[in-house]
Amino acid sequence: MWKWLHPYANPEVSYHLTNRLLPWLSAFSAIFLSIGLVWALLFAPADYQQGHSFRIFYIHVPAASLSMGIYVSMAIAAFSSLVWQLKLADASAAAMAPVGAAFTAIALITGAAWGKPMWGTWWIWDARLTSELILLFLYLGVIALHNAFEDKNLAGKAAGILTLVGVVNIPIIKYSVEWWNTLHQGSTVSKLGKPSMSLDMLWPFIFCFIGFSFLVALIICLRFRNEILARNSIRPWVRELVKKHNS
Amino acid sequence: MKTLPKQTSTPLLSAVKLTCIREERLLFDELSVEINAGDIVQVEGPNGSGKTSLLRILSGLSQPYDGQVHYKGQAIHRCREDFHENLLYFGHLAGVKGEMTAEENLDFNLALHGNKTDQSLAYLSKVNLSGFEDSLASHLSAGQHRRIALARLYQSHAPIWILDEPFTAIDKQGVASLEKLFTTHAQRGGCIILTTHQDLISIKPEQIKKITLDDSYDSAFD
Amino acid sequence: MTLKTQSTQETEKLTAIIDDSVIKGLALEGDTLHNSELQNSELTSNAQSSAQLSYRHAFMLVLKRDLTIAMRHKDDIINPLLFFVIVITLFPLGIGPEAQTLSRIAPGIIWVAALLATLLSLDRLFKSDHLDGSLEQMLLSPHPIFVLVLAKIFAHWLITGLPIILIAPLLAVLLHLDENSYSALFLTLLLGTPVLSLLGAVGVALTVGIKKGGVLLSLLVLPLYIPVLIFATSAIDTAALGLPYSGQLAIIAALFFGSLTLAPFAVGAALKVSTN
Amino acid sequence: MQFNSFSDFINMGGYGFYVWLSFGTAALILTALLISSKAGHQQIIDQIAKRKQREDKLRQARELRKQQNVQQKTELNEVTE
Repeated sequence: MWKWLHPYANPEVSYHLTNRLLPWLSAFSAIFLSIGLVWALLFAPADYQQGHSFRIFYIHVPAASLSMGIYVSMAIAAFSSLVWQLKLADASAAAMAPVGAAFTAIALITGAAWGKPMWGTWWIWDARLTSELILLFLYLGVIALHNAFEDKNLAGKAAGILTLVGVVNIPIIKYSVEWWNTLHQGSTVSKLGKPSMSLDMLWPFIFCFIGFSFLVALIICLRFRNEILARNSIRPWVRELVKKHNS
Repeated sequence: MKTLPKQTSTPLLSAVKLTCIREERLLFDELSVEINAGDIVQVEGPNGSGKTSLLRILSGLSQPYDGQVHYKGQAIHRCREDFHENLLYFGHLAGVKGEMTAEENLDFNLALHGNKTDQSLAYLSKVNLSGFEDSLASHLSAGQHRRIALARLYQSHAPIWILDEPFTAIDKQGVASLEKLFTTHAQRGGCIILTTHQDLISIKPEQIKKITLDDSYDSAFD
Repeated sequence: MTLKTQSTQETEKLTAIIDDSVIKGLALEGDTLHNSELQNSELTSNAQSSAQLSYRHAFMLVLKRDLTIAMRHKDDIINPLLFFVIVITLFPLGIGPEAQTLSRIAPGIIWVAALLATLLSLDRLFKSDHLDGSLEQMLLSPHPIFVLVLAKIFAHWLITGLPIILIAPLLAVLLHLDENSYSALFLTLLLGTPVLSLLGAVGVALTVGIKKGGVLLSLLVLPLYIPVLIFATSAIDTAALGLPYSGQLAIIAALFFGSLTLAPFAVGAALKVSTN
Repeated sequence: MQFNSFSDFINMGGYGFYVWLSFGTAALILTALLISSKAGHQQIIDQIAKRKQREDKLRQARELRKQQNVQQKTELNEVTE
């Protein structure tokens, strides 16, 4: 079953494959993002309650869901690296962590900027924002652990274990925070909840979401490429590549 | 002298195409070794050539970048408990707790590896520590710590001994008696893999297999 | 064996009795051959029966060792406890002595202080063993790593968790904790502090090989402590209202059993990486 | 089109600051990440090239030393490090 995957487990092959993917990913992300963002900023109708501040939604929600999604894919990569000893899975997990942290930070900042006009305060201990904040801590932990090890392979394994521990904990943390939130602030209903969206709001959202997803894939591929090179720096094919690149 | 029937099919311990990379430096590449019962193997090489790394990989403490270590033909991570039951590793660090007495330390180390502890006093006297049994290890010197750890050798039932610089901080007499112990151990069908800075005196050179690591590998695969 | 009297003849005899596939009982007294023969056969036949016994045996062995060390090194027990006490006494000084405010925030203060005290004491769990090489020897022992890890974590809990549980009611008095909440405080600490030790062990195991692991450890571990903190403090709050808090307790118990089954394996894997 | 003029668009019905803050920081963070990821490639290649140079030098030095050692050996019949 894993046989067909085997050629891609070769770092050289996957390096070149990633290289070939890059132009496509940049093209797609540019197209979808420009359509989505222009639509979201200029053409999408204003929300009848929140007015134009609702436009923050078009980056806040994709960023929030992508930040969770990236953590889960990082955990899957970490799992396959620990169980099947796939060194490339390690490299991909290492490539994902900073991207995930960046999107978590965006989700937090946009959440606060959205919250200020809605709630009158920059920060509110809303369940989603709180779990997003904890997710940021988890990402920062993984990145810090990764940087603390000299040896990249060890760093990958250690960060992988932490990622798996984190992914088991995320649902628990999320549940506990939501539960804590209803307990202490039962009256403040979160306005970041899903509004019933009309179609002319839904379409730009979909475009933005797809555009951001492609952007995530693009950045991960760029970083993945770097990780492969760094981890295989003594291989002849890398040496060859460096020679070609510098001449 | 009678020799044990050699197991021609599966060596006791074998390394298959080991590659080790530390701090982005290739220490050794595709190293393959077979170690049979009765072998005394000395790993040689200048400082930083990967002697300790090799011993740690052989003992299963470190994972190689590539390649595998087999115990009786089985990859060691597949038979970890069986392999460790038959292994004695002595590293740079003695593994002696300062808060416990010499005897308690030895007892714990013996029991942890499934050995009997009823004669640990006798073993301590073998390594010249009689009189120190009840002193806390924190009051003893580094050399004495190493001797506490080495006392395990006298009781160990493990056939595979992996010893990293066993002679450091050991006096001449101690070295001689250790070498004798190695010879008997090898004769009984055990094997010893060791690194040492000084030459083995009483063991004849023809009895010693040598693995030589050099530092010529910096730039690797080309 | 006595090396000096070891003759070649005896060696011959010895080699003859050695099973060529299972070489055990090697280092036996050369002159007590009968004895050694006995021991030899014992060792090989014991191999199977000892396998079942050895889990408990290994657990007790490591537990006893860690407790002995802690007893001879009493700062390790006292310092985190002192920290716990001092942090809690600082709060009334910082916030003001009003009984109402204090009793409102008492559960949170006690639990956060317990969290930090545990965090402070975690370093000791593997650090000294790592520095003097005994951790390597444990990883190389024939026992499953999770048993040894579990024993170490249990010892850690006995040394730090248990004293905190015992002293917490006294500090609760200082903070005017509601009288209905004492049993809840006790029960949440009883179920919750082992979770702190178990989750903390994963963090320490990951950072034990790193030189400046201390700050990193808190970054790794504290987010994982959040669920315990939330449910424990809420149980105590609920108890103060005179309402049943068994739901929260059940969740903490679930967290306890979950981490009890999963954490030792994560710790084992992490230790293997850290000693690499 | 939801806006009548450019200033309307900037103003966002009074929410301009918050909307542009969100979009601005998001754009900033993402471009920074994108650029650093792209630049990382060249950095790593440079690093590897530098290492290669260093290793070549080391190897030359070692070969030189070896030759000297051989010469010494023939002279002294023994080499000590």
